Formats: sequence, structure tokens, C-alpha cells
Amino acid sequence: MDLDSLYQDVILDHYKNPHHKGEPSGEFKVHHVNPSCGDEITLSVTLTAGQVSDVTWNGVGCSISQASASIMSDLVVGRTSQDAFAILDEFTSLMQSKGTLVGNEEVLEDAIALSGVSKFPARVKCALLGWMAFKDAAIQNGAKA
Amino acid sequence: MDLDSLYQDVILDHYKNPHHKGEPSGEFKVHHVNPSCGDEITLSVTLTAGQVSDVTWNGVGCSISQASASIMSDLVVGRTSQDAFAILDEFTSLMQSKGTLVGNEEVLEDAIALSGVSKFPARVKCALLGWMAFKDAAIQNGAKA
Amino acid sequence: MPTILDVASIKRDFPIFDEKMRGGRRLVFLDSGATSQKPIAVLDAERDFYSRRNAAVHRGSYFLAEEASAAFEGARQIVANFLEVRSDEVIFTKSATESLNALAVSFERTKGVLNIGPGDEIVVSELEHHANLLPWQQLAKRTGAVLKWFGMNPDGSLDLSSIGSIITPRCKVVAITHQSNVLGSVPDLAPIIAAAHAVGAVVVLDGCQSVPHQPVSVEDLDVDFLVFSGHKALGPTGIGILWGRYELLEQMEPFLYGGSMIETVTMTDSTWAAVPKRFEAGVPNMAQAVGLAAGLTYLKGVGLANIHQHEMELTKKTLDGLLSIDGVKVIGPQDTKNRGGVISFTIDQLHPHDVGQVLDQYGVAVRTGHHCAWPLIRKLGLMGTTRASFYLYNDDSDVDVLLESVVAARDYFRKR
Amino acid sequence: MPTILDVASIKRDFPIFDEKMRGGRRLVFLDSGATSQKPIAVLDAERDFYSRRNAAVHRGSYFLAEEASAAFEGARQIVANFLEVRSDEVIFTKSATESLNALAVSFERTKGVLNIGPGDEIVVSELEHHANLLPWQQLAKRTGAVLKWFGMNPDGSLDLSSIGSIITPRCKVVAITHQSNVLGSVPDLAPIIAAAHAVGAVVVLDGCQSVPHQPVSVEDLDVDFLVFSGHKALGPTGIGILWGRYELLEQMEPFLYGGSMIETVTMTDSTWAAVPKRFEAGVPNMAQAVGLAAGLTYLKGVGLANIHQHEMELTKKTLDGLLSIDGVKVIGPQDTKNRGGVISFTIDQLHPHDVGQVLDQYGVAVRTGHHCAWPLIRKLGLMGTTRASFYLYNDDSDVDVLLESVVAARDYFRKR
Ligand SMILES: Cc1ncc(COP(=O)(O)O)c(C=O)c1O
Ligand SMILES: Cc1ncc(COP(=O)(O)O)c(C=O)c1O
Repeated sequence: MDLDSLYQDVILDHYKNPHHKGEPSGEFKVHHVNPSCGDEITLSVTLTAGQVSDVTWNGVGCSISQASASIMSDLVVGRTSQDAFAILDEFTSLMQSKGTLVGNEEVLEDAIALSGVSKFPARVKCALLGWMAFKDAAIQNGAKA
Repeated sequence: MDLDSLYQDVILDHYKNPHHKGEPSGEFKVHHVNPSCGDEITLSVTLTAGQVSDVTWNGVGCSISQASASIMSDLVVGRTSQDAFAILDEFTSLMQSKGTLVGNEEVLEDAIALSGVSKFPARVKCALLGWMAFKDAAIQNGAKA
Repeated sequence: MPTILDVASIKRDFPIFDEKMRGGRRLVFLDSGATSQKPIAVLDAERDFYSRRNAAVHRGSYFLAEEASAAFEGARQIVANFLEVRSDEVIFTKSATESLNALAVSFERTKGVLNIGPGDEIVVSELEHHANLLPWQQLAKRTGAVLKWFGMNPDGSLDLSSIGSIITPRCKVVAITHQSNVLGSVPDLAPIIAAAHAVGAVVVLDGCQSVPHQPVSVEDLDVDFLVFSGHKALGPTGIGILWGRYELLEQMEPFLYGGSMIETVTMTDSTWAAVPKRFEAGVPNMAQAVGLAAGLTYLKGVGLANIHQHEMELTKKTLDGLLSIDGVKVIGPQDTKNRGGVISFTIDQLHPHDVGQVLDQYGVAVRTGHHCAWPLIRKLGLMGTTRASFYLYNDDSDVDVLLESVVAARDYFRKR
Repeated sequence: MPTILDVASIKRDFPIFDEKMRGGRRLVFLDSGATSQKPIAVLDAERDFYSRRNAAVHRGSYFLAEEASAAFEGARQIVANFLEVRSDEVIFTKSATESLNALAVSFERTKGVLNIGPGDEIVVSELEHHANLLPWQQLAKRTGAVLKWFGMNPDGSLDLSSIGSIITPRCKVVAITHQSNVLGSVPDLAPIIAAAHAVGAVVVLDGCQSVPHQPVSVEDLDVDFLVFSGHKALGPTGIGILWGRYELLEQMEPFLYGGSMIETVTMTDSTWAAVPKRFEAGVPNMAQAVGLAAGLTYLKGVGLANIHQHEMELTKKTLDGLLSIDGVKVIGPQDTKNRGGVISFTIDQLHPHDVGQVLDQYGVAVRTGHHCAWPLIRKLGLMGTTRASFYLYNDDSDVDVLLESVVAARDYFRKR
């Protein structure tokens, strides 16, 4: 069943125990929604000397959107914003690949587990919700896209 | 060719020499248009003691609309408004019959020549333009429909 | 279970059921609340129009134009017969959404009693689809009118306890759904309509979820306007209906301006054609009108009362099934009273998207999320629901697959 | 006469040409200016959508809904490629008429530079179809804006002599046709567009008569918005396009409110989705979008430049023929300069309706009357014209029948 390729254990782990989830307290806080299902995320980013020193997010959503936000937070914290954006680009390409890309595990680490999502076009937006919120908040924070 | 059944000589005669055409001067003057082609008619009716004593009309339009207004005027002048409306009803049924009715020549006289119009649905409105204007003006004049 | 409809033979009229879903599964289509599937009769009617009668209606006097006009006006007559109304009261729009927006904008532009301006009140309910909330909400914002609404009870009915303070003499319009597209619940309309008319307000009924599924009489309901969408009634996409009482339509300003809706035009001024043309600017959606007429004819052939009874049998079986599955909650009416064939439910703490994904593996097509009725979902304190909705082409075995897949969804996430 | 198109083979793609007209005559369809005929590819694309991929787009996460969304968004991409624009700048409406009304209403509702309010100026021309006159005329009346226009010369060109007093710094919008639907004349747009942009106004181009018939580049023309109708471009009825520059669309308020165009909704407030969804409320005209994409693909296959050249050859032959018939007057441009394949003419003092009736006996389908451009007809002092308009499926023999029937019409009424 295709389902297991979508719902890998890593995803359900992050879903059950999301990282960096909490009340977003940074100065640059954004609120994104996925209007077709009503999923919402509030996220704040703290940049210190060009580095992502903190990401905190809160929200409601499906396992994919929650796990993806959690994985994303792990990935970007501690990186320069350039590096973070590079990961984001890699991840976006993977999501939009309709199952044709496998993704670079070196770069994407746990996010590789989300590669199955690309075969379910209606879920791609779920996976990208947190990432887009991060990008938006970082840019408002002064990071260059 | 069907065309001759549509454009009978009576029609072209009335078209070339329309009766009761002139500047409408009665008190109750109406202006009707056929918006799909832009044909227009202005028409006034004078009622004297329940009788149609005068109809005057002016306007632009195709041979069918002009001839029909002319024939109608001949028919209704000198009648009681009830009789005029009865003729109008007879004529309307004939026009809407899609070629299935022949029409009562006793009642319709020259207007029988318009019976071919009923086979050309797009032209029915042309034939009815003057008649509808008459009805409208007569009702405004106090005649009962 | 015996049923009143011969679903096997109905299914054969709908080519989509020959398609294979993910994993080669057959299609268990339980999303007719969103859009219906199309019988061959509808596809053929549209194709026939394009292949044999296509020309711009009302504008040419040549043979094809006459044929096209006859087809288009014939379609209007079929819709009118279906609704048991006058054919010049039937307006073709592109969708129920457009029909509702058209009313809101026309009321804004119309002078006189129908005008909506500062201080006037508009009443809706918490059950409404966005299409019957936003046009009124935004109209109120633009004009200074006041938007009021009936609250929803947890069982999906409306709280009518303060009807007297909701519908006041300042009320101009009550716009309300005939059936919730989320919960399937049918609000108690009679007192609302009576109260509206008592204060001289007009009543707009959103019939999207009722007209395709059961006999609906505007006469018996005593409403002033009715809207529904063609694509939910076996018809093509891109067509909706706006019905209104002639005496009201006659007073109303156009919504769209352009060709075929005018009487006279100069550079600075225009006057309008009679109803219904006044509300059909431009070359209309001719083929879609003809297609919708074919769809309604098909529905009439099967019988609306039969369709309703059939759907209620499926609804009963589904409710019984869902209510007996541990972890599953039915949202809204728990039995078949005051409801139609639309059922919302949740499973454990699962997000509806995740539920839908598992169901999809079984070929089950359901809608998940807020169903374009976000205020209703918020009121229930949910993130969304999973919604199954029935139509004439569904049968018992569809319900069986649904129930099987619901259990599978629960277990898939429970065990991990 | 040799032509660049293989019309015989093109005609075979259009089932309507198998039909018999009055008296068993073949169809000589010269009314593509009103609506085009449909190739099998378009009929098949729609049917395929309904039979294999039909579900509500953007709302479901099941297999069919994914297929439907892919088809719909794929269609958007095809339209975008056709226009050589970004796909998120392409908005599906129900018609050009709706597209133009949408702009007028959106400008009314939008705050900021795009807003149209008291004292603002809107510029059109005397060439306009009602669809590109009335929305602006009525917008001016509602808001207190001022409607101004370029006058038309007898040859169908625009009088640009007082351009500086027509387009002033108070001008917000210039809405103008790319080609007259009555006379076929193509106004000199470059100075108008330059003047509009010089004062910061936006330019709306009515491409109904150009986009289906020739290569049109919004880049080269430097316009800000473009509209056209699907049904005139081989596509289904019930679909139109509104293209706009993203930076402008982004600032604009919605035209219709409902499902799928929102970001968040409460009972009292809403925010809007990104462009283009913001402008596509409700379940969209999915099958029509897919059908239009097939139509545009067909046109691209034949080649827009080829189609234009072909039509101009037919136009030349027709002009030569008409101008040599005693009693016939060509209205508008007398030669092939600055015009497209639309020709208006009159015969003696005959009313166009009577002319059209005779032509109909020959199987010739032409439009007669004011062609939804009444101010233009009045300006010319006419009661209307007879209009022949060409497309890729017309050939020399169609012109021959037209000319023969024109002589017959003249003689039929002359001799009596
Ligand atoms: C120049 C022009 N503009 C606008 C329109 C309106 O198009 P539609 O009726 O398809 O909305 C037409 C066609 O009727 C046209 O020829
Ligand atoms: C109750 C209700 N109202 C309005 C609508 C809007 O219909 P459409 O999207 O076809 O315009 C829908 C369906 O989406 C509905 O279910």
C-alpha cells in the first residue's frame, strides 16, 4: 500500500512529538493558512548575526503539515539564512516533483521522509505550509531570499 | 423558395406605402424597440367613446415590422378596443404557431399575409413590434386588456 | 437491502464509474455534495448542441441561430417545469455562487424597497456555505447595512429562540440554506420565512444541497428567490440558476452589463431589457443550459422523491454503521430526522486530511476540511470533518466500502 | 485561389459542417464574429473531463479531485502559454462580458491608486461593443467618475486629434477594443496606450475579435489587462479569460465572493486568497477551461499567423466582390489596411434583417442589426448593417456563395 510510503515512521514520530512547537514569541511572527482545509500555523524566527537562532511555531493541521513544520525547524535552526533557504529550495523541488525526484538526503535529512508526499498533489501544500511560513518570517526579519 | 411565402406582395406594398405612418400626436404615445436589431416604433392611439378613432406611428425597421404596423393600423382603426384586442390575440397566436396555424382571414384580413413569418422564429418579434406598441398605448389610454 | 432505485442500471449511465482509482480500486464516489457525476445524456446533449445547433442566441436571424435560440429557451422551459415556476423567472448564471452575488449586488444597486443601505438588516445563519455568507457580509460592509445571523445548535439545527430580535422591521433580506452542506441538517425554515415576510423582508433560499436531491416547491416553501448549481444536479460545470418572483425581478437592477441585456444604448445612457434577459449579459452559457436541462430531465425520470428516499436509506445504514465504530463521532444530526444525505464525522483525534488519505486508498472519494463553511466548523470547535454525501448512483456496497475504510483509517493511525 | 490553410481538412474537424440548412443547403458560416464553431478536439476534451476526471477542484484530496485539479490548472497553463504570460495572471471567468464587468466592479471596490471614484476619468471609444461600454458607463454613474471617449471617423478609425484633452491626468482607466466587431477596423492603439501610461492610467484591451484570429502580444502592445471569450476561440460557451499584470491583480478586490477565494472567514470578516484564486469564487467552470485549452491548442496547431493571413485573403476577395456589386456599400475600411476579417455592408435601402433573410436561403449565416454596438451604428446614421466574419474554416467557395446571395437579395427586393 502506497500509504506507508506517505506516512513513514519519522513523520508520525514528529507528528506525535513535534519539535520547536510552542508559543511563537519572536518579533517577526507570521500566520499562514491553507485555505482549502483550514490548517493554520503561527511561526516566529529569531536571526542572530545572520544565523537562525530560534524557530517556534504553533498551529493545527494534519500529520503531514505538523511533521513537516517540526522537521523543518530542526533543519534550519543553527544555520545561516542562506543555508536555510537552500534547504527550502531543495525541499520545494522535491515536493513539486510528482514522485520523480528522490531528494538529497545529505541536505534534507529527516525531510527525506516526506518525499512520498510528492505523489499526492493535494498534500503538497500541507507539507509546504511550515516552510513557507518560515521563509516569510525570515524575509520579514531581514534575511535575503 | 420559402421566401415568397414570407414576403408576400401585400407585405411589400404596405412596406413601400405604409398606412397611418406619420408623427404620432395623440396624448398617449409609446416608444417600443426590438433591442436585438434596433428597430424602433413610436405610436399613439386616440380612443373616442371606447372606439379606436386614430392610430399614428413612426419608426424604422425591416419590411416585416413596417408592413405589420401598417396592416395593424388599418385593422384596428374604427373598432372598439375590445374588438381590436381580439384581433391582436388572434394575430399573436398565429405568429407563435410556428407555421401550424393558418389564421382566420375573416378576422385578420391583410394580416393573413404575415402568416409566413411564424415559420421564421427570429422574425416574429418584428411582426409583433407595432401590435405590442398599440396594445401598450391603448391600455395607457384606458382600454381594458 | 432492497432499494427503490435500480442503481446498477443507473451506474451504467455514468461513464466515470468505468474508471479505476488508485491501486486499481473502483470508484466509491461519496462527494456529490461538492459536485455530481454526469450521465451520458448530459454529455450527449451538450455535444449535440455544439455539433448541430451552435450559434449565438437571440442575435441572428439565420437558421442555426433560430435552432440555438430554440434549444436555449427550451432549456429554460425545462428548468421552469422542474421548479414549477414561470419560465421568465428563470435566470441562467454561471453558478449558485454567482446567483447569490448577483442578488446582493442587484439589491445594492436597486432603488426602492429592495435597496439595501445603511441601517438595513440582512439575516443569514451559522450554517451557511461561504457562497451564502460572504456576498451578504461584504454587502453589509460596503453599504453600512447590518449582518445578523441565527446561531447553530450542536445538532446542526438553528437556535430560533431569539427570532424576534434577529428578524426585526429593519430586516430587508433573509438568506438561508435549505440544507447544510456540512452536516446535512435541514433547518426549521417555516418560522423564519414567516417572520421575514411578516416584516416585509424577502427570503433567498440556497437550494444547492436540496434541489438536486428531493422535490422542492418554492410555492410551498413560500420563498422569493432560489439558487442552485447545475454541476451538483447532474448538469455541466459553468451553470447555475437564479429563480425569483417576477414582480421582484422586474424591479431589480442588472448585475452584469453588456450585450443582449439592453433595450437602448447611447454613449451616456442605457435602459434594460425585460426579465430574464436583463440578467443575462453577453453570449450566454448556451450549451451548459442545454446540458443542465438534460440533467434535470434525467432526475425527473428517476423521480426526485425516489432519489430522496434512496439517499435516506443509505444515510440510515451509514449512520448506523458509523455510530457503531469505536472512535468515530458523527457530527450533526445522529439520526435520519431533519436531514439529507450528507454526513460529517470525525475519527479519534485524526485530522480529516489523514482520514481522507486512507479512504482514498479504498477508492472512496470524500471531502475533508471545512467544506467552505468555516464559521460552522469553528462553532463546533473542530479542525474540520470528513464528509460523505450520497446521490442516486450510490448503493449499499458503497456504504460497505466506506465503513470498511473508516475502520482501516482508525486502525492505521491507532496501531502506530 | 491557393490558400495557406488546408480548409477542406479543417472543415472535417468541425461536425457542424455536416448539417443541412434551410432548403437542404450546406452551411456557409460567416458569423464567427458572434461565436465560433467547435472542433471535435474541444468536444472530446470536455467529454473526457466529465467521463474520466470529474470532481470539484482544489477541494478534495482524493484521486479524482487531484486529476480534476491537474486538468484545470493544466488548462490555465495552456492559456498562459498561448498568451505568453504567467499562469497565475490568468483568471477564468464565464465570458468577456464578465471579465470586463469584473474589472469595473473591482476598481470600484479597490482602495488606492486603482480605485475609481468621483472626478476620476474613464476613457472608451465609439467603437466599443456594449460589453466594453456599459460596465464603464454604469461605473461612472455609480461613482461620479466621468466617462470620456474617442470619436470614430467614418472609415472606422478613431479620431485621435484631441487625445490630450481626452486622456488627462485624471484618467484612471482606458478600456478599448483591439478590433471593431462591427467594421473590422483596428484602431491605432499605440498613441492611446502611450498617452494612458504617461498619465498613470491602466489600459484594458478588449481582445474578443483579435485574440482568436491573430498573434496578440500583451508585451508588445503594452496593455495591463486583456479579455476575450472562449466561445469565439473554438472553445465552449460559458468561459472567458481575464488576464492582468500580477502587480495590479494583487492589489485588487474580488468581484465575486464565495468558496475557494478566501484565506480565512468568520461571520463578520474575511480575507482573500492569492491571485488568481481570489477571482474564481465557487466551483469553477472546469470542463469549459479544459475545452478552451483544447481550442487554443488547435488554433496554435494551425498557427495564428496563418489564420490571420488566410482571413485577410478571404477579406480581400470579399471586399473586391462587394465593392463591384451595384447597390452595395461596404461600411468602414474599404480595403485590407488596418482591419481584420469582419466586413459590414448595406444593400440599397434594404433593412439588414431583410437582407439576412435572403442570405439564409442560401445557407449563409451572417449577423444583422447593430451588433451590440449601437452607438457606433447611430454615429454612422444607419439602422444596422449586415456583417460577414471569417475564420479558419471558411474558404473561397464560402465567399462565392456570399456574393451570389448578396446579388440575389438586392434583386429580390428591387424587382418587386
Ligand atoms: C468586441 C467584443 N467585445 C465583447 C464581446 C462580448 O463577448 P461575450 O458576449 O462572449 O461576453 C464581444 C462579442 O459578443 C465582442 O465582439
Ligand atoms: C450549500 C451550498 N451553497 C452554495 C454552494 C456554492 O455552489 P457553487 O460553488 O457551485 O457556486 C455550495 C457548493 O459548493 C453549497 O453546498
